[in-house]
Amino acid sequence: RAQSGPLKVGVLLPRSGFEAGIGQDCQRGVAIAPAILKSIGLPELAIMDGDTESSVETARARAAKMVSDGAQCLVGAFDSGQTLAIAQVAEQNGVPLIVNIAAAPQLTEQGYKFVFRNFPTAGMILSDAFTDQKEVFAAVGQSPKTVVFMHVNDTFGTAMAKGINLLMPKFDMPYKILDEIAYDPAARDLSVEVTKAKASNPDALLVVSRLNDAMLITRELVKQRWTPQAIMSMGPGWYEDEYFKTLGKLADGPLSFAPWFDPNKKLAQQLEAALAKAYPGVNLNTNHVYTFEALLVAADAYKRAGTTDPKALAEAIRSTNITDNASIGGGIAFDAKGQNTKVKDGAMQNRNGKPVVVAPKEASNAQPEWPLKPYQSRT
Amino acid sequence: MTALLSLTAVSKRFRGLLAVDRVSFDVAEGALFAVIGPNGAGKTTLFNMIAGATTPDDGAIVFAGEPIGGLSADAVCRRGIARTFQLVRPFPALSLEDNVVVGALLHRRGVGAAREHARDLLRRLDLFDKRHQRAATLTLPDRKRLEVARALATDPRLLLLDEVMAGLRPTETDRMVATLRTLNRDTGVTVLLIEHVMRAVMALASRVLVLDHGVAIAEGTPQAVVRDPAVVQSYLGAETM
Amino acid sequence: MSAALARLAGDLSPRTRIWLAALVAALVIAPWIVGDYLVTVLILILYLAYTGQAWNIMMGFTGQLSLGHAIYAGLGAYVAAVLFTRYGVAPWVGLLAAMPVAAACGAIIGFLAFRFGVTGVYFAILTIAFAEFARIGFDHLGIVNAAAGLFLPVAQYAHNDPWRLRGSPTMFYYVMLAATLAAFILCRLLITSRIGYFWLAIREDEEAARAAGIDTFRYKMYAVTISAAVTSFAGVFYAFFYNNLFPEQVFNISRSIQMILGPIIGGVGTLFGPILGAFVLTGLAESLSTALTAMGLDLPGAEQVFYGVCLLVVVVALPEGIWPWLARRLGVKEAES
Amino acid sequence: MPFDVYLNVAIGGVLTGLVYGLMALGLSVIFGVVRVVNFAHGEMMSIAMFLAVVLFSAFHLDPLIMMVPIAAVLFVFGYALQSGLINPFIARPEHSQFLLLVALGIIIVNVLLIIFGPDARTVQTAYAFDSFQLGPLLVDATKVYAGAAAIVFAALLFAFFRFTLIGTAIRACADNYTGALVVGLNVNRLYALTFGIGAACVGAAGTMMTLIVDVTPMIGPTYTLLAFVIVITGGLGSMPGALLGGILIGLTEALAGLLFTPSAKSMFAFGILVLVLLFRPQGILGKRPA
Amino acid sequence: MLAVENLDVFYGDVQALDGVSLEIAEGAIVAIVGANGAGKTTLIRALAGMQRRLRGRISFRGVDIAGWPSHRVCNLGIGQVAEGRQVFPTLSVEENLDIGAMLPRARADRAKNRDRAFALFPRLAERAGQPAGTLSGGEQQMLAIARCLMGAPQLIMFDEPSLGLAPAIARGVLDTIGALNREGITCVVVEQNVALSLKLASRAYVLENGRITLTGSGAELLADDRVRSAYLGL
Ligand SMILES: Nc1ncnc2c1ncn2[C@@H]1O[C@H](COP(=O)(O)OP(=O)(O)OP(=O)(O)O)[C@@H](O)[C@H]1O
Ligand SMILES: Nc1ncnc2c1ncn2[C@@H]1O[C@H](COP(=O)(O)OP(=O)(O)OP(=O)(O)O)[C@@H](O)[C@H]1O
Ligand SMILES: [Mg+2]
Ligand SMILES: [Mg+2]
Repeated sequence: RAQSGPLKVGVLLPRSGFEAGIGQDCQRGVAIAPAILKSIGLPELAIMDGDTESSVETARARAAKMVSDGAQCLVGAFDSGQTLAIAQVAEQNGVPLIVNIAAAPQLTEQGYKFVFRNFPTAGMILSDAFTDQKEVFAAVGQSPKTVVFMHVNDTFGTAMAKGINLLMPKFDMPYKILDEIAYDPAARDLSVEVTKAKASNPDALLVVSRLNDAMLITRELVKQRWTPQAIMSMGPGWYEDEYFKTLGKLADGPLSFAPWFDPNKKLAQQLEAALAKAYPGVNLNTNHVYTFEALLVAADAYKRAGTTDPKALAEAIRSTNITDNASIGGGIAFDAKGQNTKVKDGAMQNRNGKPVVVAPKEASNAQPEWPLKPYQSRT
Repeated sequence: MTALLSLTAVSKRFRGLLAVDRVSFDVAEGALFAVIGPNGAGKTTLFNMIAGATTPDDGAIVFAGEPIGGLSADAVCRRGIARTFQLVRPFPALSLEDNVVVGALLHRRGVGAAREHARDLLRRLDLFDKRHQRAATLTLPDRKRLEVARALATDPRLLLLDEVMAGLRPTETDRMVATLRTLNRDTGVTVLLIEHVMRAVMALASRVLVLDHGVAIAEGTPQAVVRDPAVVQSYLGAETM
Repeated sequence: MSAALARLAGDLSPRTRIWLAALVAALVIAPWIVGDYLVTVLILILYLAYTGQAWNIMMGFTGQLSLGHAIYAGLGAYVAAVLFTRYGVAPWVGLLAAMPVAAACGAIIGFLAFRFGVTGVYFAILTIAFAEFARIGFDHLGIVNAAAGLFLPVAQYAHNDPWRLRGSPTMFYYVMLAATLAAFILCRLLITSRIGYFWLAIREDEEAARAAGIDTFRYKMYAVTISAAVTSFAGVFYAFFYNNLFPEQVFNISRSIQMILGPIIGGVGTLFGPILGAFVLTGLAESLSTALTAMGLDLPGAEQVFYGVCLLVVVVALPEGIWPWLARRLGVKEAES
Repeated sequence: MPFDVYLNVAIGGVLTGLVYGLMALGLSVIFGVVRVVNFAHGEMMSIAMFLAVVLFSAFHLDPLIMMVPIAAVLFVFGYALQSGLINPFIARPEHSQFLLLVALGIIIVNVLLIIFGPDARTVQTAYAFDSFQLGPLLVDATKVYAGAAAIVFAALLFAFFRFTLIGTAIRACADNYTGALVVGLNVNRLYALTFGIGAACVGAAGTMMTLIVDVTPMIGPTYTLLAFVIVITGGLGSMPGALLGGILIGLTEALAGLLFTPSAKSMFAFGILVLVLLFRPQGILGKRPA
Repeated sequence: MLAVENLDVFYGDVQALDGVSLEIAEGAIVAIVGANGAGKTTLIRALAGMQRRLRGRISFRGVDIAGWPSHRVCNLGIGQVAEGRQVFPTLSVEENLDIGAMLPRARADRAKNRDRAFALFPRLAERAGQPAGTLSGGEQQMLAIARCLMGAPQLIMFDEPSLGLAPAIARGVLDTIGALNREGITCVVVEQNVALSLKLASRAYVLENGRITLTGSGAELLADDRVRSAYLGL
C-alpha cells in the first residue's frame, strides 16, 4: 500500500442530503488547506473528495471505495453515525481515520487502533462550557438565577441534554433550570416553544440548537417582544454566518460555548486570511478549523513517518504533538484511545456581525457584555 | 322436505329506496330456481344479501338449517353458497386456470389437487383450450363462463348465478342450459339464477319468482308465471313474443 | 419436503435452472474475486434485494401498498441491538424476539387498516404515519438512548464470529447472501402455495376473492405479519453491520422509499424483480458516482439528479418494471404471475 | 399557565394552519380530479420558495405581491409536467405513480441544491418582525398576512371551481371521465390545467411560507408529508376539507407543543390522522367513494 | 356522411373489430345489431375518437378522422349518447347541459340549445338545479340526450339508449330518436330491443364477433331468418 508521491487522503463529508449545509461548509476548510500546509513546510497531500449524501450506507460504501482507490488516510465525517460507519472500514483495512468533527463519545471508546479524533466529546464540550460560563459571569459580575433550557431533539442535542443533567450538579452553577423544552429538529415554527419558555419568565435562555432553529428562536423572541438577560448556546447555530447575515443587528449578543479557534494563534490568523480571500464574507468557524486541522494532523504525521504506508502513518499520528495549531487549547496530541484531550471550548459572543472570543482568558480577544440589548430598541 | 334456502320477510333499504321489500321464498335442495323482474327490481340486491355482500335490514335468511343473514361473503361461501357477479369480476392478471384454482383451493389443501379440479371444470365449461390466457383478454360471455367455473370450484351446495346468460347467443344459451342441467343432475347442486333471457328461464327453471319494485309479485312454475297478468303487465310487457 | 422441492424448481425450464445456478455460483465466489469495496456494495445490493422481496409479499402478492416498511426493519434493529448491548444476547437469539415484535407491529397496523376498511392510497399513508410515529417515539425512548443514538460495541475480533455477527465484510456478505436466497425460496414457496393463490386473488379483486370464500381479512393479516417478520431480519443485520442506530435515520421515510424502489424498478409481484432492481439501482448509484469522479465533476447533488433521471426513464419506458420486460426478451417463462 | 398563553398559541396555530391548508389544497385538487397523488408536492413548493427568495433578494419584491406571479410560474410548471410526463401515468397503478413523482422529487431537491447551495435563505421584509398587540395577545403580523392571503386565494379558487365554465368542466372530469370524453371535453388539457392549478396553490402557499420559515433545498419532503396528513385528515379531494385539515393540524401541533414536549408534537398530528383514517377513512369532509 | 373502411380495433392483444366497413348516409337512421361483446360499443367508441388504437379509415364528409381525439371529433358535429348514460352525478342538470355546450362549435348557441332541450324534455327544466346523480334512470337518459344536443351535433350515435328503462320510457326514447331524425339529425342506434330499432332504421348492420356479417334495410333484416332466430328469439 505504501507508495511514493503525495499522501492520498480521502475526505468524506455530507455534502448533499439533509446535512449538506454543514458538509459543504467543512469542505471550505479542505479547499484552503493545501496552500497553508505548504506555507508551514508540510508535505503535499493528494485529496480525494467524497460525499456521504448524509447517509450511513453511502458513507461506508464511499469509504470502502476510497480505500480501494488507494486512499492511505481518511478524514471525516461531521456526523457521528456516518463517522462510525467509516471507522469500521478504516479499522478493517488498517487505514487511519482522522475525525474532523463528531462528538459521540463512543467513537473513541471502541478500542479502535486506527481512529483519531481532534474534537471534543459531548462531555468535554459541556464541562468546558460550564467552566467558561463561570468565567463570563465573573467577568461581568452578574449571573442569571434561572434559565429555561431549550434543545433540539437530534443526536447532538439529546446527548448534550443528557450530559447537562449529569454534569451540572458537579459544577455548582449559579442558576437553576426552570423548564426543559425539547423541540423537533425539522421544526418549521418555534412560536409555541418560545411562548412556553417566556411563560416561565427565566433570566436567561440556555440552548443547544442548529442554525435553522437558532434563527427561528431569535425571530420569535423579537416578535413576542421578549429579551432575556442572556442567550447561552452550547453548540452550533448562533455563531454561524447565515445567522448574522439573516438577522443583522438582531444577531448580536448571544453567547456560544463551543469548540472554536483561538484568534490569537498564528495559524488561526492565517486561516482567517486564507478563507477571507477564497470566500469573501465567510467568517472562519469551527467547521473550517477542525476540518483543516484533521488535514494538518495527516500532513504532519506523513512528514514524520516519511512513508505513505498506512500502518506507519497511524503510528506517526499516535505520536502527534502539534502545539502551533489553530483551535483553542494546548494543541494536538492523542491519548491511547485516539482522543485529543488538549482541545478546549471557547466562549464567543456575537458582536457587530461577527463572533468574538470572550473566554477562556488565554484565547480571548474581547470582554463579554451583559445583559442582552433589548431587541425592540435595536433599529 | 325442508328447504335448502329459505328467506322470510327479507328487506333492504337504500336511503329512501326500499330495494327489497319483505320478500319470502324457499328453494328446495336440488332445485333450479329462477328470479326474474324488471331492471332495478331488486334482484341483485337480493342475491347480495344471500351471498353476504350486503346485510339485510330485516328478515331471516336460513341456509341448510342455519341463519346466515349478516355473515360476511367469505363465511357464506365457506358454508356452501357460491355466486357470480352481474358485472363480471374475474382476477384479470391471472390465467383462467389460476382463476379457477383459487376457488378450488377453498376446500382443497394441495395446489395439485385444486388444479386437477379446476381443469375438470374448465373442460365442462368449454374453456379448457384457453386455460393459459389471462382472464383480462376474454370476451364478456367467456368471462361469465369463467365466473361460473370459479364459483363451481368452491364445491357449493347452492350456486347463485346473476345473469350469466346475458350476451350469449341462442345456441350458446342452450349449451349453458345443458351444462347447468348436467351439473345439477350429476352433483345435485342447487341453482338460484337471475335471468332476463326468458328462453333460458323457460328451459331451465323448475320454479320462478317474480320481483317488481322490491316486492315478490308472483311465484310458481315458469308456465304459470308467464301467464300471470301482473307479470305480463310489469315485466314482460304487451309486446313480448 | 420433496413436494416443496418440486414446487421450488417445478415449472422452471432447464435453461432457467442453469441461469439460476450460474447466478448463485457467481454470487458465492464473488468475494474471492472482487475487492472489499465491491463486497460492501454487494452487501448493500443483497440487503435491498432482501427487503424488496419482503415488501413484495405485501404489495406484489397481496396488493397492499406499504410505504412505511422502515418501521419493521427499525423495530428488528432496535430489539436485537438493545438485547445485545444490554444483556449480551446474540443477534440470532435476538432475532427470535425481533421477528415477533415486528410481526406484532405489522399485525396491529394490519388489523386497524383492514378492519376499518382503509385501502389504497389511504393505507399507504397510514403506514407512513405509523413509521413516523415510531420515529418520533423512539426519538424520546430512553431505553434506546432516544435521539442520541444507540451504538453497538465494535469489539476487535481477530476472526469472524457469525454467531455474534462480528467480523469482516465478507462474513456479512455471506450472511446476507444466505438470507436473500432464503427469502427468495420462501417467497417462491409461498406464492406457489394455497396462501399465495389467495393473496393473488385478493390483489386482483378483493370482493371477488371474498365471494370465492377467501377470508380476505385473515390472508391480508398473514401477508402483513409475514412481510413484517421477514423485514425485521434486515433490521437486525443493519444494526450489526453499521453498529449504530438513530431513529431519525432508521425510521426515516426515505428508508422506506429506498426499500421499495428496487422491486418497483425490477418488477412488482415478480420474484426476480426485487433482486434485479436492487442490482440495477445500487449499481447505477455507484457507477454514477465513479463516473462523475472520473470526469472530475465535484458537484454535490449532481449524482442524485442523474439517478432521479434514470428512475424516470425506467418507469416511463418500462411500466411493469425491468424483469418482466427482460424475461420476455430472454424467453424465460415467468414462473409466477 | 395563564389562559392568554393558550389563546396566543391557538391563534398562531390556526394562522399557520391556514397556510398549510392552502398548500395542501393543491394536493387535494390534483388528487380529486386527476387521481394522481403528488408525492413531489413539497418539492414543488420549495421551487416557489426559492423563486420568492431570489426575487426578494434581487429586486426587493414583497412575497405578498409576488404570490400571484409565482403562482403563475408554478401553474405553467404544473401544466407542463402533467401534459408532458404524468398524463400516461393516470391509468397506471399507484406504486408506479409514486415512483415517478419520487424520482421527480429527487431531481427537484438536488437541482435546487446545485443551483442555490445548501444554506437556508430568507426573505426579510420590513414587517418581518412585527406583531400586533391586542390586550394580552401578541399576534405575529406575517402570519396574519399569510393567513389572510391563504383565505383569499382559497376563496378565489373555490369561486373558480363553482362559478366558471372551465371550473365546472374540471369538476365534470373528476365526476365521470368517460362522460367527459363523450361530450367532447379535452380531458388531457383539463387535467393539465388542474395540475397547473394545484401547482399554483402550492406556489402561492410557498411564497407566503417564506415569510414564516427559511428555505433550504431539503425542505420539500417534510412538507410533502405534512400536506398528506392535512389532506387525508380533511378529506382527500375536498377543498374545504384541506383548509379545515390545515387548521386542525396547525392547532393540534401548537396545543400539543404547549401541553406536552414540543419535540413530539407531530406525533399528535399523526395521531389525529390515524384516528381519522380509522373512524372516517374518507376524511372529515371527504365523500365516501362509491 | 360518414364512411368506415376496414376498421380494426385492438384491446391489447385482443382484436375487438375486424375489418369493419360501413356507410352512414346523411339524414338516415342506421341500426347496428349484435350480441353482447360483438363490438358495437367498441365501434361507436372508435368512431367517436375514444378508442384510438385502430387501423383503417373513418371519413366524415371526406375528412379522414381516424385517430383523432374525441374532443376534435365532437367538434365536427358527431355527438354520442353513450352506454350507461355517463352523466356527471355531482353536477346539477343545468351544469351538465352547460358542459355539453363547451365545444367551440356550440358555445355561441348555448342559450338557444338549452331552450330546445328543455322544450324536448320539460322534466329536465323542472329539475334544472338538482344533481344529476339523484335523477331516476329515465331522467338521466333524457339528460344524456339533451346534453348531447347542446353540442349541436349533426350525427348522434346512441348506444343502448333504452337499457335499464321501463318499457314505456324506453319507447319514449325511441320516439325521440325518430323526432330528432325528422329535424334532420343523422342517427346511429345500437339497441337491445332489436325489433324496435330495426323498425326505426332505414339501414342496418349485423355485427358478430367484430365483423359485419349482414347488412340491409331495417325491414329486410327484420324478415331475415338468421336475424329472427339469433336476435329476436323467434
Ligand atoms: N349500493 C346501493 N346504493 C343505493 N341504491 C342501490 C344500491 N344498490 C342497488 N341500489 C338500488 O336498488 C334497486 C335494486 O337494484 P338491483 O341491482 O337489485 O336491481 P336488479 O333487479 O338486479 O336489476 P338489473 O336487472 O338491472 O340487474 C335499484 O334501484 C338500485 O339503483
Ligand atoms: N377495455 C377492454 N379491454 C379488453 N377487452 C375489451 C375492453 N372493452 C371491450 N373489450 C372486448 O371487446 C369486445 C367487444 O366489446 P364491446 O363492448 O364493443 O361489445 P358490445 O357489442 O358493445 O357488447 P354489449 O352488448 O355487451 O355492450 C368484447 O369481447 C369485450 O370483451
Ligand atoms: Mg341485477
Ligand atoms: Mg356495448
